[in-house]
Amino acid sequence: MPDSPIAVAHHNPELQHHFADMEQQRDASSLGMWLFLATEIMFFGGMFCAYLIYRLWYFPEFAAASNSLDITLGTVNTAVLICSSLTVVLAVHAAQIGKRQAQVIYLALTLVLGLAFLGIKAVEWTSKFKEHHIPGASFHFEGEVPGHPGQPVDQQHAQIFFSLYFAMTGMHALHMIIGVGIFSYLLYYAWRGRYTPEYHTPLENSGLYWHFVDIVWIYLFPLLYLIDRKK
Amino acid sequence: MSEHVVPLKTNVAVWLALLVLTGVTTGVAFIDLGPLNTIVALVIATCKALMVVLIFMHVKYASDKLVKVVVISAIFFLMLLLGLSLADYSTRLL
Amino acid sequence: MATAAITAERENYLNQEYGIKSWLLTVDHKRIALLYLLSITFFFFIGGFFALLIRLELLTPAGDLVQADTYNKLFTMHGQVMVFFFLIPSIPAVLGNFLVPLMIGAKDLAFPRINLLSWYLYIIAGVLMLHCMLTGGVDTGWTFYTPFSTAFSNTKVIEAGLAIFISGFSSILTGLNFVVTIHRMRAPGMTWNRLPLFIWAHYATSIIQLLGTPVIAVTLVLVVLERALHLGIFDPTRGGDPLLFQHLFWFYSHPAVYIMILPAMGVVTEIVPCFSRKRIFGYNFVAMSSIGIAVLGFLVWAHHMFVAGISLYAALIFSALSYLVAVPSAIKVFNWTATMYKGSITFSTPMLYAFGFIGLFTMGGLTGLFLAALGIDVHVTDTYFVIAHFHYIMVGGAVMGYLGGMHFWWPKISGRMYPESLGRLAALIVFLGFNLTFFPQFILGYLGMPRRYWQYPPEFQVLNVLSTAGSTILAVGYLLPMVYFLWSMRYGKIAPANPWGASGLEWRTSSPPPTFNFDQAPMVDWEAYDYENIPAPEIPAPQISAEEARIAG
Amino acid sequence: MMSAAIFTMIVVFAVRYRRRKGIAAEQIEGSTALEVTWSVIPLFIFVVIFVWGAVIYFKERTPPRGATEIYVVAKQWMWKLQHEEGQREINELHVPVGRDVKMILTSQDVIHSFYVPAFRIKQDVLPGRYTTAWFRPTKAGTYHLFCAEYCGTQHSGMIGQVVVLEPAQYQAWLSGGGAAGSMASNGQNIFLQLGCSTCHRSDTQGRGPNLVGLFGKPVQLEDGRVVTADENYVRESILTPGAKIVSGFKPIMPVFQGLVSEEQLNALVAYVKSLSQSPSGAAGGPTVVPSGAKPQESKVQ
Repeated sequence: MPDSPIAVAHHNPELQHHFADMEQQRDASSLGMWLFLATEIMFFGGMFCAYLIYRLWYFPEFAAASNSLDITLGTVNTAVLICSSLTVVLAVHAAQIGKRQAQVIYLALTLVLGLAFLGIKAVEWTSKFKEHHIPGASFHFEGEVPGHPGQPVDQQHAQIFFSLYFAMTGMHALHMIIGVGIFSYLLYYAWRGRYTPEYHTPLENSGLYWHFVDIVWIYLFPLLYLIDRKK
Repeated sequence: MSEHVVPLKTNVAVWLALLVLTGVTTGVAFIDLGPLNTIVALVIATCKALMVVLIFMHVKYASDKLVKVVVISAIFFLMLLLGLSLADYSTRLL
Repeated sequence: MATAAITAERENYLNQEYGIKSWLLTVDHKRIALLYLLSITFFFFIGGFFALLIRLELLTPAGDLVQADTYNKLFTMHGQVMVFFFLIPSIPAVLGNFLVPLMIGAKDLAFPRINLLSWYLYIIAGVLMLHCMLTGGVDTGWTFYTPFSTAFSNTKVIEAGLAIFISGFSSILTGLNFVVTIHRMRAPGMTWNRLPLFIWAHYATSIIQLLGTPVIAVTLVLVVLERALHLGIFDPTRGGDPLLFQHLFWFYSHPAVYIMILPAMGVVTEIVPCFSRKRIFGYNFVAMSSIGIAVLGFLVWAHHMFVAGISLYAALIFSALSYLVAVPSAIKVFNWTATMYKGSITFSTPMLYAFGFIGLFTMGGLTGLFLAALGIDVHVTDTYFVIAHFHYIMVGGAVMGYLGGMHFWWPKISGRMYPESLGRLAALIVFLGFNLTFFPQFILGYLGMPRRYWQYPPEFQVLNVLSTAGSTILAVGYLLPMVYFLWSMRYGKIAPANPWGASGLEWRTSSPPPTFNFDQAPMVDWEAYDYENIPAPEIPAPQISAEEARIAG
Repeated sequence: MMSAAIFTMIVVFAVRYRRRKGIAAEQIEGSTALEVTWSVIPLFIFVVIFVWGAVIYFKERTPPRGATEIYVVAKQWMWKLQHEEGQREINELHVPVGRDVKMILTSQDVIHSFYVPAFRIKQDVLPGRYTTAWFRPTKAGTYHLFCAEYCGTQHSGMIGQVVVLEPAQYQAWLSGGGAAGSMASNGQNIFLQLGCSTCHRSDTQGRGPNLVGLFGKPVQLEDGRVVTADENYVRESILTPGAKIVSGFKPIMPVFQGLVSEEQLNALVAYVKSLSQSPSGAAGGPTVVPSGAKPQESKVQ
């Protein structure tokens, strides 16, 4: 689709009938996305609230259970997600300056990084499964209270940590999966050349979503992986 | 259009800073700072989050104050949830 | 009859397209509002049917009409259906959907397709809820308290939880649409302080929907996970704390009360000035009190938990904060009253409902003050006093507001007038039936009858019989408007564009409005509630002219 | 009342200013002074009600010293009550007129609520911890006891009565019951059976903390916190000892979660409490009070 760089706003075929002009449409979508992210903050907030309270109650068990998580994979995953945030930024940037090919490349990279994150997460979960760290009937956690060698931790309190761990990372992964879906869609339309300097709102808003999911992980990482690591 | 194009340099700088901070937060976790450990981890996470929100998500450049209001009020209400719940838990005689 | 049209029937949103597909795939906010109207009316009568069965069971002290288990399911599903499938969507999704774009001079909501999606989510949730009811139901109480809901109940908790989870998304999307629309879609000249207060109320409501609903969504997810996988987050035998559930639940469910009542307040704020022919008293204060209620409403949730085992100090804090939220509510009541002062009042049906609203809401609000007082709450919480209190707010307040609004805007929605005298009669029946049903419950609660009781000591019987009698009257009062609204769609008088001489922008387009709301893009250059410059209609409603003329003459 | 005032105003305005031919409404913008007045005055009234309610609540939540203690275990769908003296009751509670009665409540399954309308008390009964409530009956008679928190199928059947007796009748009732020893002495038996006494010795040589004089005192924990040894602390320390390790001791105590019933737990708590009462008054208290341990906070029995 050959884009004329000086397309006049109200002639844009992407303008929906009930908006006066492209700017109104863009402002509305962007505000809508931010409001949605506000609801997401509260959605994760409920789990953060539960986490906060049990962490205060059962600190030794939380520390012990946290130490059983794989810190290398956790750190790598954080880096992977940060890189994917950069590629999203670059994709939006490419759309802003009207470079279709760069858009496609960065979107594809984002997808790869997103899938890499999910892959690493799956590896972590699998090992948790093998270690019987999945809450439920076969839950078993052998660990000592950090700083108190020989003191076994309370099984049930450790189980609460893992319940929250799986609930929070699971919900985060679900958001990642949705994000991967959205970005596949974007990739297709970017390849078709739909996003132009005048109209790339979907790209921008999906970018906001992706960054938000990244931010959630930025908090999950220290809260879940880095409790009382000092030996 | 009121859109602001962030220069590539800024974006890459933020990305590098985020990676460095990730390394720092993992490293610091192994140093015994007492209760400061948690605080340092959260401060670093907040710095990272702020960078993402302000630069990657363009809030710093938003011409419209509304987006800032939305972000701040969401955080405010989250703090209400956490704070007022703690008002109960921290004063229970258990 | 009235089928003889005054003007040739012009094209409007109702007759522009026909066929089931034109409704199910519509993105027109007005049609979606009607879809909501049909679906919430359906759920309202289901919930009402449960309520009648509950009242019939309580006619006698013994548990004789239904089994204990059935009774527990009845009150649970009455609560869930009424709260999540009727009250929360009622005014916002029907009247709000219809009126928000009209009142601010927009062609549609900002996201028409998301608006349709939110109706479909509501329907999916509703179907799931119906399936849950028909295949056994749920008996946890609408509050889902743990560990009963997670570890002890043998009923379909997961299904009901998911249904409410999905309906929550519907509610979030409606709120999101409203906030964006109000911010971004106002007609030229429609400044913030020219907005109708109905819009302000919906704006405040939407804030709560956006910030509160996600918390109950995640809480229900945790309940469902805990029940399915035995996570232990809320289970004391696994180290969890059941009170954490209550905190998270009420963090949403208390503000949710304001989701239900704020839009009704908005409706009343439109009706009172119109039928007093007067500018609203203290516009800024009424507008800000809506926002104040929305924000302060988030600070008070633990007043549902004063005897639940929370700390003494937390109880003191939450009790004190609870009084703060009463102030903006009081401001509203005072302003409505002051608006009538030196007005020129007509007792049309919407105004009668508005009177009912103000009176009953005041009763409900003031008894709320007793509940917020720690010492009294200990005695009356979890008794019929609480039941009466929130029904005064929810039924006496929200439903009265909803019915008042339906009458007020029915000419705009349908293009027809409803029969005024029947309308007044119904309003009277609802008011009397309501008070007879719920006033005895205040006394019952004060005497100590706990809520959710299937059988009760015989000394409470007299008051229970009164209450049951009232509920049947109330049922008639609710059926009546449904019948004459349907009747009026065919036989009602053709409504003029502005039958009440009201000031809002929605009255400056034809009734029913065209698909894109206005034939010409509106430009606002007048203040809100400019009743000084709007002539009152000759006689409030065309078809009661004879009666009115007799009284007036 | 305020509601009455508002109703009157509405009715008066509605009648006085009903629509009449030729009289137009008078437009009034609003008045900030008036708005402030009708915000501040209610706020002032609210503060008064708040303080009034808070004072009552504070009294209701703070059991007086020296109250008779009743241990209550709620379960679907009955109340099991036990007196300090050992009498057990189901769905019925006998208490004397004029004595403070403190209920120590816990649940075996879901949340219940102990509600006696006549005494204006209501307290949720939670599984996994103790809550307390107290009252002082002033008139002999029989009063309803309800469960006020929905607890399942027979929620409305979980009712009972509180029988308030004159002191003499109460003494007769007490001696008539077939109590097998006081709660504290039962607790002592369990304490010995479970082998608690091998570590928790009444001297400083034990591997566990000395429990004599412990109850009601602050305890220094290993992690630096200081907690008060109340009923919930004793309960938690029996069920999940690892949660709060006393400073200077090793975390070697086995977990008793699931091994003792609620009733046994109550008896143990009553026994630990009795170790802190003056030896003369405590039934089943320790036979030897070590010279080092000063019994304190003796309760008037």
